Amino acid sequence: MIVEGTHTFHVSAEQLWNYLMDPEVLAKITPGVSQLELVGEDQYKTVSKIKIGPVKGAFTGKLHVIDKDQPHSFAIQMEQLSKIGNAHARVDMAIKTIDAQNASLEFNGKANLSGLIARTGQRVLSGVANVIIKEVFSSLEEHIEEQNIT
Amino acid sequence: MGNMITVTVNGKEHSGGVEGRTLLVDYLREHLGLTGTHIGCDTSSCGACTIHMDGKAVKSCTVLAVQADGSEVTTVEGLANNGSLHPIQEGFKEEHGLQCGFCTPGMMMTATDLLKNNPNPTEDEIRHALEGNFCRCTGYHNIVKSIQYAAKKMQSPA
Amino acid sequence: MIPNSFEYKRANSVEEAISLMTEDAQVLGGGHSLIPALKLRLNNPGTLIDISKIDALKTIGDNEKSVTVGGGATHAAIANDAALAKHVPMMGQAAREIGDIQVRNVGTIGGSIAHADPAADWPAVLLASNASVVISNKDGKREVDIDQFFLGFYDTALEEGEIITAIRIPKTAANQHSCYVKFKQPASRFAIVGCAAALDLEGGTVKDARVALTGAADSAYRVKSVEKALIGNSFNLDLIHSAVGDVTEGKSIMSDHYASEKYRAHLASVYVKRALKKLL
Amino acid sequence: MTNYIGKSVKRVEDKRFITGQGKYTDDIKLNGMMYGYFVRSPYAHAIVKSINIDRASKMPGVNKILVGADIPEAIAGVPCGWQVDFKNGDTMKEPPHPLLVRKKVRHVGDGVAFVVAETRAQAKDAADEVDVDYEILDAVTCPKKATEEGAAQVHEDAPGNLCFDWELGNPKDEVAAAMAAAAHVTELDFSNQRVVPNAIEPRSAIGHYDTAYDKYTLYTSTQNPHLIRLLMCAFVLGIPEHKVRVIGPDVGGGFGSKIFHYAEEALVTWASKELGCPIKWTADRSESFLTDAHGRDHVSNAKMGFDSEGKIVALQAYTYANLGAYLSTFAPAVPTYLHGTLMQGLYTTPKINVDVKAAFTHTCAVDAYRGAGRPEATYLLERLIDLAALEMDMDPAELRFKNFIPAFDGVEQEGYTTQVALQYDSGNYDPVLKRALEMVGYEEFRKEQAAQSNGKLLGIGFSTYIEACGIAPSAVVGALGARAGLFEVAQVRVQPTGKVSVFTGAHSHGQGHETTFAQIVADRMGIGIDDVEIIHGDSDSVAFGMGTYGSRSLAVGGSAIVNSIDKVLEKGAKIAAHLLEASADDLEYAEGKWTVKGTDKSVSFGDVSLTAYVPHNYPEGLEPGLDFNAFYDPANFTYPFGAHVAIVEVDKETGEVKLKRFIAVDDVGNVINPMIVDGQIHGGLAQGIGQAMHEGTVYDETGQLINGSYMDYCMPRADDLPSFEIDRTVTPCPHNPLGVKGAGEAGCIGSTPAVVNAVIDALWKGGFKVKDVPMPMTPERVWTAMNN
Repeated sequence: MIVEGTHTFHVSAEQLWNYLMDPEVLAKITPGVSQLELVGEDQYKTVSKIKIGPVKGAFTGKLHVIDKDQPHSFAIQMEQLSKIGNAHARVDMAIKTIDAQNASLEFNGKANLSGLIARTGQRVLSGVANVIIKEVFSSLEEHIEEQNIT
Repeated sequence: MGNMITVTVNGKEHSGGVEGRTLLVDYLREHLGLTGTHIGCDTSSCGACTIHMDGKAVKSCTVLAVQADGSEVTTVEGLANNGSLHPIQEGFKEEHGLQCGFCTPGMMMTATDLLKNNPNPTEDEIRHALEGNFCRCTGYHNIVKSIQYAAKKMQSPA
Repeated sequence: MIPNSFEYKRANSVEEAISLMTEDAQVLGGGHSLIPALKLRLNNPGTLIDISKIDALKTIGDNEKSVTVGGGATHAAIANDAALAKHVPMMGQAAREIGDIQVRNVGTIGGSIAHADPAADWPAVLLASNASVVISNKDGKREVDIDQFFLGFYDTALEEGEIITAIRIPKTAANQHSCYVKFKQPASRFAIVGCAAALDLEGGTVKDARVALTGAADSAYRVKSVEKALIGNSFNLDLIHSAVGDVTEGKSIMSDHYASEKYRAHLASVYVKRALKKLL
Repeated sequence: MTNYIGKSVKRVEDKRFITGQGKYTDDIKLNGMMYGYFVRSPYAHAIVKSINIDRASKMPGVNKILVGADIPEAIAGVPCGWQVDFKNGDTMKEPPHPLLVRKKVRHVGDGVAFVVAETRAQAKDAADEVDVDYEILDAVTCPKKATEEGAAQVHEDAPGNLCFDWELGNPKDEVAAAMAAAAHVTELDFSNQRVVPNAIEPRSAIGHYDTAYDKYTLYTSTQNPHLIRLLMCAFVLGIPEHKVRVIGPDVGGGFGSKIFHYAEEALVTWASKELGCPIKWTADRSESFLTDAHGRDHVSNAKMGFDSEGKIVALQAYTYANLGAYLSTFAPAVPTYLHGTLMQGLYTTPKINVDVKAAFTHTCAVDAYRGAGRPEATYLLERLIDLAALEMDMDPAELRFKNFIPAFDGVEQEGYTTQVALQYDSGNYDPVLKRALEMVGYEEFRKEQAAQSNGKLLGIGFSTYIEACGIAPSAVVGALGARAGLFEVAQVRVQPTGKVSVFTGAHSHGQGHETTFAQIVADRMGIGIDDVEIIHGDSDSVAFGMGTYGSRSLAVGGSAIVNSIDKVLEKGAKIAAHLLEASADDLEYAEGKWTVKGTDKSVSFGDVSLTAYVPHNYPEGLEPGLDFNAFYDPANFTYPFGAHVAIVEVDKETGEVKLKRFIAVDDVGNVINPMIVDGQIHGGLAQGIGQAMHEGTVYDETGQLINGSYMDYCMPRADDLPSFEIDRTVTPCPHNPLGVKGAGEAGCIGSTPAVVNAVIDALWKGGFKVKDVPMPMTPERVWTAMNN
């Protein structure tokens, strides 16, 4: 499953970088993530609950921020395990300066599903991924706006 | 076994406790020993588990046993009447509508629902009515003929 | 195919069902979307609140200007209802396209639209029918216009703790023509694309048009560009061909091993045309 | 005299099935029985780093959780029953196939742990709590890619993922020379995609160890209980055979997938003693998709050369066959001796070479599926010849007539010796195609096709096939690598009252043996069919048996019954002669009695039977009783053939294909029960058409089967198919006593290419000159072919 897209934020590239590297922000913006615990340098343990359509499940997983090149690019490596199946993903992120107040985030990655969810829910699951991605960016946007106001 | 239920199956009343998650098909097979109703899939697709609940064909793998509380259920074991075969059973035998026999109970239960609502179906209508039942042996050819046989038989005066 | 354990509670009234709602609970209507997910353990609620025995939810009422279909009405009941056949014929026609005999005998319209599967049939039909959804909650009732009901992928205007009690469908005028056509995924028999179209015609001119697509995008939607191009023009084959352009513009089109994004988009325009041609 | 043979006698087995009294394995409940559930790998290729069962073991109802390390070293993996060697003579690679994985999983669904609990629900609940830590590795799913450099390796001891390479026929250079001289060469790259057998009854097995008798009983949904017993005892568990009883009760369809000995069978058998209770395992459908052996899965390139008259001059075929992650029981035979040997088809092709590479991949094992190798061979030949007709602008029927082998009956004329190691028994190929053309109304159809103008494209496709079945002469298959004989066994036990119990090693899972065999017995013995009982499926009742597959039951099993009957009647005649005070040579047997020729002196079968068991007035020196065994080993394969024609309509806008008509004329030799034979043909057609139009696995690049459910994997339903138009010709088999050839696979072998050819024909006639639309021909694929 390929995930890709671009989203523009009304902050500078450097600010966007800082947001994305803040575990609290990450925990807040990732849908269903109830816990993001730092377990090593750039390594987190996550607990998340997904509730989309017919799929409701608790996932525990690992999130690893790698290949950091501040403030231009990084990659996220994720592993989410559950009783109904697992997801392994690597998403490359590129931050591009548009102007002093605007930066874009380009993401490009691939998620491999396994277990029951890989076999029975392709149609549903690719939709779920899109929903999650949408929510990540709208939450991040919201968060940034909140920060800018306060 | 938190839920007490009473279900009338093939005219006989059964009462007992079931877990909320117990599917009607498992209740019939495991609790009541009525193994004529079969399980062929886990996605409510194959129709092998079709029974009648309150006179309508349903997939008993997609109904909880607790939901059948107070209902009248008919399974393949209840199709024949006092030892004489139901016309649909006769049709399947006469027209060779079965080979391995596994999908047969579900097929017959779906077919009887069809014939109740449409006593004289066309071939297309029969084929359409079977879209919730898989058969891997017969290519459906003789199943269609079996249902036509039953339709004819049920319409002619005994 | 054994669900995880849950507590089963049967509600005898809508009020009781609402009072039983908790965060960990799920409402069981006909169960034909929910139970398959439970069996595969894709979904694991702590409590199931069974509303399938509430008779009040099953009625189909013939009102002055509309037909009110209870949320617990089965697809089969809708297919066989005389009032719907007379006043909103597309409902019965579409109902017969859903699932199979067994599914139609148990699956309900309320359950289906609450689930909001992007490939389900009802959303397109209700969008084209200009229906509204009657929802009950602890504060009483509210009615949501169908255009505001489907929000996205399995996402509706239904809030936590709410139940769909009815769908209200305006009776079609004598000059309204409607139909639902569907291209099925052959295994699941869900719609790869399904198009519902309803046109008000006066002297051969399109007065009003509602055209909706399901299956193509993450939720059913009205094809406004087509509606606009039809309204005010005289209805004929040429109009159909000129009105139906890119019917998926601005939508994120679904893709799976059976139908790619490109092919789905192509089918969407073919099926919009086919629906309209049936109304000629 | 035939009261029954050749008549559509209604099936005696139907009564139990239509009243819900059938007894399938999952219907059986034993006292104290526990339920097993497997923890299976979610990954196609991974190292099992650790398995933690602590939490799961404490779950309610759990009796035991077994992992790979719990299984003693002495218990071997699941064996393979057929050995094919490399071209250079090296033995094929045969990596172990353990009952539960210890270190490495090699396909999604590989068994990692087995949870046994008091209820099925508890076993599943606990299985969900078993924690397995995996290190995921790269996977490969395509047999061709698997053999390329750098591909992920399935087994350490099978370098390049090659199980074997193999070749048959004329030398390649001879074929190449003939090809070079050809006036026209048709070449095609194509896949014969992987399909899932999908018997509607999921596999199920119950192991039961009885301490009182020190004996195991295995109930299993199998096509051949004796073979399971042989393989499991001798090669897996090392238990003596007399301590094991295998019962294949009513079985809900097999289609090949229930021939094989599976790990689950051995595991429940062994574990029932370890745990001290009967253990039942029944697959979920999604589990069946991952663990029942799949079928087909060839990637091929083939060339067929023609002279200027349209005569075939050469055939060269290259195939990569996918074996999956492990060798299933008959896997090596399928792409070789059941495929390469059929490359002659019905044609006089003088130069043929077939080259096969068999590869391991990180997918479910592949083995025989209805037709097994022969559908793949037929597909290759029939696609090429139909395409050649289009390319050369010749009529596809005419092109076939031109190339058919002339008629031979195998008695007056010798059998036909092919370039690829077989000798056909008897054949007469023109009539089947002629009859099919008549049924189609061929000339009318071509006119209708030319006139079609409604946005739809009409097409017609042909397929004329031959298959080798009645499997098989033991000496021949032994020379080809089979590790078992393929004879069949029958015992005819006449009861003192003259009623007859027949024990057969063939196994019915839908084929109607209880009826067809009874027809033979009743006619041959001149008694009523109600006086005959057919018993099968139990290794303790039936002396021995090789089971049912390869359309062998009637040709091999039926012949064994005939031979037993002959022995019964021969001995009966001695008793009758004694009672009639005549010489046995002077007696004739008809209508259930022995009569002294030319007199009205006779004695009935019943009286002779009673005398055999109450031998008061009895021939001196003759043993009492009337009960005979026969082992029948066929002299050759049998070779049914036929002509199939499909008519399709393609929707130009959507690419949807509607199968409008399907005509099949088959020749399966003599027919015992026409109703049952027709039913076999119907079922085969549906599966063959299913492969052409609907079915096929989709693996992603990580080895996940992404359409592993009935919501995603499309099997034909009633409204996807037309009523079939079928007929037959009869060319008896010259080498078995019944003259029968076998009908189980015919429909599935002939139909697939006919449907694909029809779509290709529709596209060409519509101006789209495409060579191939990959199967299954989904609307999108057909649409793409028209819009590229």
